[in-house]
Amino acid sequence: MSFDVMKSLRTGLIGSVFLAASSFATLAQETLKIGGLGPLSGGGTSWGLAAQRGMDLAISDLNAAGGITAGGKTYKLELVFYDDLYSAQGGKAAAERLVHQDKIKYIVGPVGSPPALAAISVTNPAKVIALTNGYAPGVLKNDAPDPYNFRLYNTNLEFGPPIIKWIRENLKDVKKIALLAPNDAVGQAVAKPLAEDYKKEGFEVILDFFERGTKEFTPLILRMMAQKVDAFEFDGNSPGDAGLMLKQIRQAGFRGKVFQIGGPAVDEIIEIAGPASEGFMTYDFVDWDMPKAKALREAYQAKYGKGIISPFMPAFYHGVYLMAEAIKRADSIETDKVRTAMEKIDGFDIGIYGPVKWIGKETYGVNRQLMMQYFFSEVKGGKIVKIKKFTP
Amino acid sequence: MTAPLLKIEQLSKRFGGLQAVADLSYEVTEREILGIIGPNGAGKTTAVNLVSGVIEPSSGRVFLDGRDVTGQKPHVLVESGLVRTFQATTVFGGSTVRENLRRGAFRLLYPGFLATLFDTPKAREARARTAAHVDEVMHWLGLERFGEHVASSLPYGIQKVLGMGIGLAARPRIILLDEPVAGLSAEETDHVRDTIRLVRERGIAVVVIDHNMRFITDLCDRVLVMAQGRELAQGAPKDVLANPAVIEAYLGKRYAKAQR
Amino acid sequence: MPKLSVEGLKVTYGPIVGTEGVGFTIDEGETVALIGSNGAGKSSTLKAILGMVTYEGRVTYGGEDLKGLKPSKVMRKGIGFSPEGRRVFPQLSVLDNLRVGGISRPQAELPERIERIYGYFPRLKERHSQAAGSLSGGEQQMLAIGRALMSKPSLIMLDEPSLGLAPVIVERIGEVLTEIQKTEGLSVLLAEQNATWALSLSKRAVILDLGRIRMTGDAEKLLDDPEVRRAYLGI
Amino acid sequence: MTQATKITGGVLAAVVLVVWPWLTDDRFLHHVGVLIMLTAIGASSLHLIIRTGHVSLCHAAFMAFGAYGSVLTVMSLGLPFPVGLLVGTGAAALLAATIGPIVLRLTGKYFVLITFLFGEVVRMAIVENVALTGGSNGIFNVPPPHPIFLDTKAYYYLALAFAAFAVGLCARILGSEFGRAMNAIRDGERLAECSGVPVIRFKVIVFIIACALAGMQGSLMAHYNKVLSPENFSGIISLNLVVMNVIGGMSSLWGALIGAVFMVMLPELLRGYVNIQHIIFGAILFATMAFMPGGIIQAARHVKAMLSAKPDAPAPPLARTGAAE
Amino acid sequence: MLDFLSRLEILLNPTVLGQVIVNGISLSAIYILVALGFTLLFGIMRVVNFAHGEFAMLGAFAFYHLTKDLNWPWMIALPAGVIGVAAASLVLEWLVFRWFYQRMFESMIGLLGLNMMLIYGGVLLWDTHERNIPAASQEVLMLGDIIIPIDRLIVVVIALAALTAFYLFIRHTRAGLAMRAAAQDVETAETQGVDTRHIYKVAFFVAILLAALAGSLWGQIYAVSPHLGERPLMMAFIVVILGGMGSIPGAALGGALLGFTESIVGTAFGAAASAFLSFGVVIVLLVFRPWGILGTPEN
Repeated sequence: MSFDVMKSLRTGLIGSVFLAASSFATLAQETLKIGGLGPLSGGGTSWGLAAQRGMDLAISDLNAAGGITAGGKTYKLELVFYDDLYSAQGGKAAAERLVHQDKIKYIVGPVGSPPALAAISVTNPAKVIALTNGYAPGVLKNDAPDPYNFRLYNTNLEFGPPIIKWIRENLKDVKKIALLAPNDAVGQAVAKPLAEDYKKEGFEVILDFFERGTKEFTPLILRMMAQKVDAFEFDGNSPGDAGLMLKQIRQAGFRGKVFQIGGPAVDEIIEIAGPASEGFMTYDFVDWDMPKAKALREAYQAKYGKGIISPFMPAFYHGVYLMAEAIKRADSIETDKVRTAMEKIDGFDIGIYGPVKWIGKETYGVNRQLMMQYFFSEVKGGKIVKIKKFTP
Repeated sequence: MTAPLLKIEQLSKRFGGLQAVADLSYEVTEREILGIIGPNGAGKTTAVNLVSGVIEPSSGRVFLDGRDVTGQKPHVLVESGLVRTFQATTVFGGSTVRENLRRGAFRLLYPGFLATLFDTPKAREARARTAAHVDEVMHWLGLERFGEHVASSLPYGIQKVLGMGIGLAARPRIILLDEPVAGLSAEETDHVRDTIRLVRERGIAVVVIDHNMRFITDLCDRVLVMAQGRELAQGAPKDVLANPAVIEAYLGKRYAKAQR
Repeated sequence: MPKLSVEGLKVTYGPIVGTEGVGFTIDEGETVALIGSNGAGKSSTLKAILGMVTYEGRVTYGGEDLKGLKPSKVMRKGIGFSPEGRRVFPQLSVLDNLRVGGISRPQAELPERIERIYGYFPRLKERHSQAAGSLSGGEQQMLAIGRALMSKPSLIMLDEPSLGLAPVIVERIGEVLTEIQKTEGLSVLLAEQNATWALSLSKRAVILDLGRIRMTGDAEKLLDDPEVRRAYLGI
Repeated sequence: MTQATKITGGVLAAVVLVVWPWLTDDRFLHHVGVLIMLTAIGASSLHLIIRTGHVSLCHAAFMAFGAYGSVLTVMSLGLPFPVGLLVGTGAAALLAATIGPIVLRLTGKYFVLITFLFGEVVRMAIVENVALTGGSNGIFNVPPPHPIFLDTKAYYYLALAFAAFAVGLCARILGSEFGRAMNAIRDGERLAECSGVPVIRFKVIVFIIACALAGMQGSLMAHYNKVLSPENFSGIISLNLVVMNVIGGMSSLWGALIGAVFMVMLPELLRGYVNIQHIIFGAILFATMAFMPGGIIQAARHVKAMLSAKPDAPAPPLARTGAAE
Repeated sequence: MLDFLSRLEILLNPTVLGQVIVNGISLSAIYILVALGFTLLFGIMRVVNFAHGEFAMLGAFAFYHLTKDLNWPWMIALPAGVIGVAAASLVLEWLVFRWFYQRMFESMIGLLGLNMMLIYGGVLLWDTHERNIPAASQEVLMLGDIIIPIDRLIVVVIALAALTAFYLFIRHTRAGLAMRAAAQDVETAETQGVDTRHIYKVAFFVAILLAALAGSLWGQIYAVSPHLGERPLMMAFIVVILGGMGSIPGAALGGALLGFTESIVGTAFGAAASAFLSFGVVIVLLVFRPWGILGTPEN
């Protein structure tokens, strides 16, 4: 990582005062800036870092392949990534800067509903395309009649019901499920609809929220066990917390099933829970066996070390590719045209997810929800093994 | 004989297991100077705190001018004409002498929140009136030449006088002085004693706590001796000093002899 | 050679002068009183000797210059100190307070030292396990003096030991002090406002006013001096 | 400074504040302008509390009351924005009037602690009360005060007007006899009380006014951001307001304003170095507190004093948390 | 009311009760370890160490690297890591902390700055994902119906041993006596022969030692990441308010109260109830007894 002080000073200090100069500079060069947003402070830092790195790798790959061509010009891509503080105000400020000062037209992020919703209120009126995340339905169901934002990957509204159906058919002894979720944005957005989906399939569900940051889940687990649950489910949790819960559930002597529909960061869960992760079942969407995914993993590890890879990394990598594809297809960098091209993308496949498409008309009123293949997997012998594949 | 200005009845205070003040009773009439003596920890300051409303008594009553004022807050008592000074934090160290006295004269000065916010004529008039009053107090206590000095830069003796001045600026009818001459030399002590006599001449009653026997006996009409929260003796100075219980528990034989 | 010698001492706190031009000596086994009202410069002088404040001038103890030494080092040279307002450690037991006083001495010595101090102040022995904060003012003063004696000093400095005590207690402390000084062969620097008492206990005295020396001389002579009688004894 | 230069300076500053948005069409700069104006309301109102010797760590909780009160009034009851603003401000004032008499009896560090905990409880209550507040996901699609204020430049003038009102009110209070009584309270609470100042009542009045202003800021902020989430009312936000006062200097209202400008600009200056922004910020906090505890104002006075070669006045004491030990 | 009682019934189940107690003890022990150091720094140097949790984080990472990268057995890695972190932190004492001694208000904000520097320095160095220190033992102990994970038991034993050692150190050594004296009146302690500069260093070392140990144990039973310190700091802060700022027995009592509240109330009524109850109780306590359960009021 290099911190070019002069450069930052220019973009920061002088840039904010003598803004006109910077906007001329953008036009003069054949570069196309891609904006990125994600939390780089507080508890969500890991998501933001993964997002930043995924985008960084995608842009390097695209530039290495010659950049992207549109309207007869070839553009080198450049990443401008800001911290959204994982809050509404932070999301708005970062988006204002990307949109109005850096004059960026294409943004991937933010992660999380409050910053995403705030960012959209800046990007949509400015006709800036944003591939956001955030599980709240409002991210897509917003008041803009003709929005420019899309959601970058599946939410439990899409993948929940099919997996639950599969569980009912295949895990016959599970009748009563304990659902533990943090009271943060993800947990609160995800857990309630998920509980409804379970109930619709005839399961009994006990739902409990805990204060984000809790590490000792044993009291909650004991409470659930005393109510004779057959299975634990913890979608909506960060992978670290999910791993801890898994460990503590096993240590508390629970022998039943533990699974989660959502939160596809299995590697980190296995790392934390260790042997306790055996038999854990989870939703998953990255197929690391695919050749392109394998290459991405190697590139990541070469650049950022052999740490655990968050699923946000490939998601944001993919987001940049989606954006590039839409620009190529539109053969223009005009956002109206690119948006139309984006809407028409169907079956696009860069070799990480298999073919993807836009859905969501009936749930959100707009076809702006990305849908890709996903799996239900199980940890066997310390490795993740796919037991059921779902295709869009 | 006039009704007592201040009347204390059976005042008691417990802090947890400690009986700080027990069954204390005394009266102060107009223009009277009452002295309270006793070793540190005897409950003298607690007794002043109870009377001036800084802490609430566990039991007992305080009457000011025949009105029951037990448990009233200090600022309310100031309105009724009772002020007190402190042993340690006697002055606002960071402010000038004039500002210190203005603060003491708060009740004359403050015209109400909205009036001060909009600086109404009433507020301006109060300000002018107070300025004159502050000048008068400074003149009276001999503080004129220190008017614009920051209080903490003044010699200790002057600070002590200023502390008294803050209390007097409120135009009290009775003033409670907590150790006004502690740490002063004999010369300075005499100056304070004379000032307190002047205070009395203005019709203000005084309750004064101190250790300095000479100061107390010189000044006071009556003396109350406290030990372990209780009254040991009360009466005219020379009677109290001759009281065997006081000699035994407080003065010591040698000291008593030397006094005579 | 004097035990302690102070020359041309000047202590300032920002713009405020604590003492200026103060100088005196204390001989082996001698009691010297430092008399003055609050703000006269007594505490500033003691603090300077102890190294608690920076100063101009020169302080030597047994011929050794004390400038630049921290209080913990100064007291290791053999100076015991009982601070103004006693300042015992209120939540420590009487015994622990004494042990703090002896912290610079070999541990093996302490039991004997402690017994000796209990000998001077039997009340402390009765209350050895009690928290020091629960003692009466007089007992706390005894503890503070006892604590200062724990380090086997050859000079002790007492800052206002009579403050806020009943005359009967002050008298008692004076007696014990005289006894201790005799048995231990101590030099004593006694900073006091209570001039009558301080002069009765000491051989020589320095009278301070507004940070400067106003008078100095034999205690007996000063007791008879008309100016002293008027300004400090109030007679 | 003479009276004339003061007036000239004031007029000049007012002109600059009104005119500068027309010199640029960078909406981002207008956005920063809005943030500075709104933040100045919070910082200067907190300064008012600090001047009574209390460092409050729950100012954001009152912003939250203002924000949610206003947004719910507008969105759930369908009432116009001015009503929402009044309701939000009033809700914050009411809360302050309720807890003020209890918490203001505590001083120094105890006040810091209790307000910190109270702020956390308010945040937790917002998070848990999903039905009313939307929980952690908050409330979105908050309407602007009026469609005209969808334009950031227009919102800037709205924010400027309210900031001028808030800062003016704070300055007026501090300059009045009431403000002098506040100084007396800060310098010696017991002595002030025994000089006839109704200490608790005055502190409660200050607290209510300051918290009402905080509520006003919360309301304006919510209708500007269009999204409301509890993260924006956490302890960190309250702490940031304290930091503004400290970095600027707690001895005068100017300190709070300088601090507000500094703290809004700083993240923007550091935005380029996303990965080390917090490290730099941390270093600034440390260095300020270690070597410049009087803040920028005090440092400026030192420089001025050195230039004019006059001995400078001793630094005024910090809030009573530190001094009266 | 009926609902209330039926919820409490959970605790009558022996399996649950046993775990509730073991959890209560292990939570309490860790909270106490963090809180002791925090209260020690406050009591002696009047420093509110808002970076205290980050020393727990450093301790956890040291333990992690020693066990995972160097493959040291945990019985050696734990003390080595903890002492190493405490010793290395003396550099920070010299660079940062000494500026804030006896300056409470400045220390709060200044050390908050250090806190941010350490967290985000940690993010640069170690990335943000959570790591696992291999459990000392995967076994569980069965006592009738009661199930106790062995690694929890080990944590409890180590923590209790550390607390005992600390108690003995404070009560029966010269340095301990000097610390207790300095905590009450630094100036006087100095005049009685306590070298305060030295005692500050010792106190700092001990405080960081305890924090690093707490962090290592925390990392052992939970997980390790640069954000590890936030929760222990928050808890230590509440524990210390509860027990009384600067009071050592207060920290022990506060830690035990909070640990057991979390364990018992969390089990019977859920996590939110437990959090509200802890905060509510501490607020009420502050109103009526601001100096804490075992603290002493300041005049």
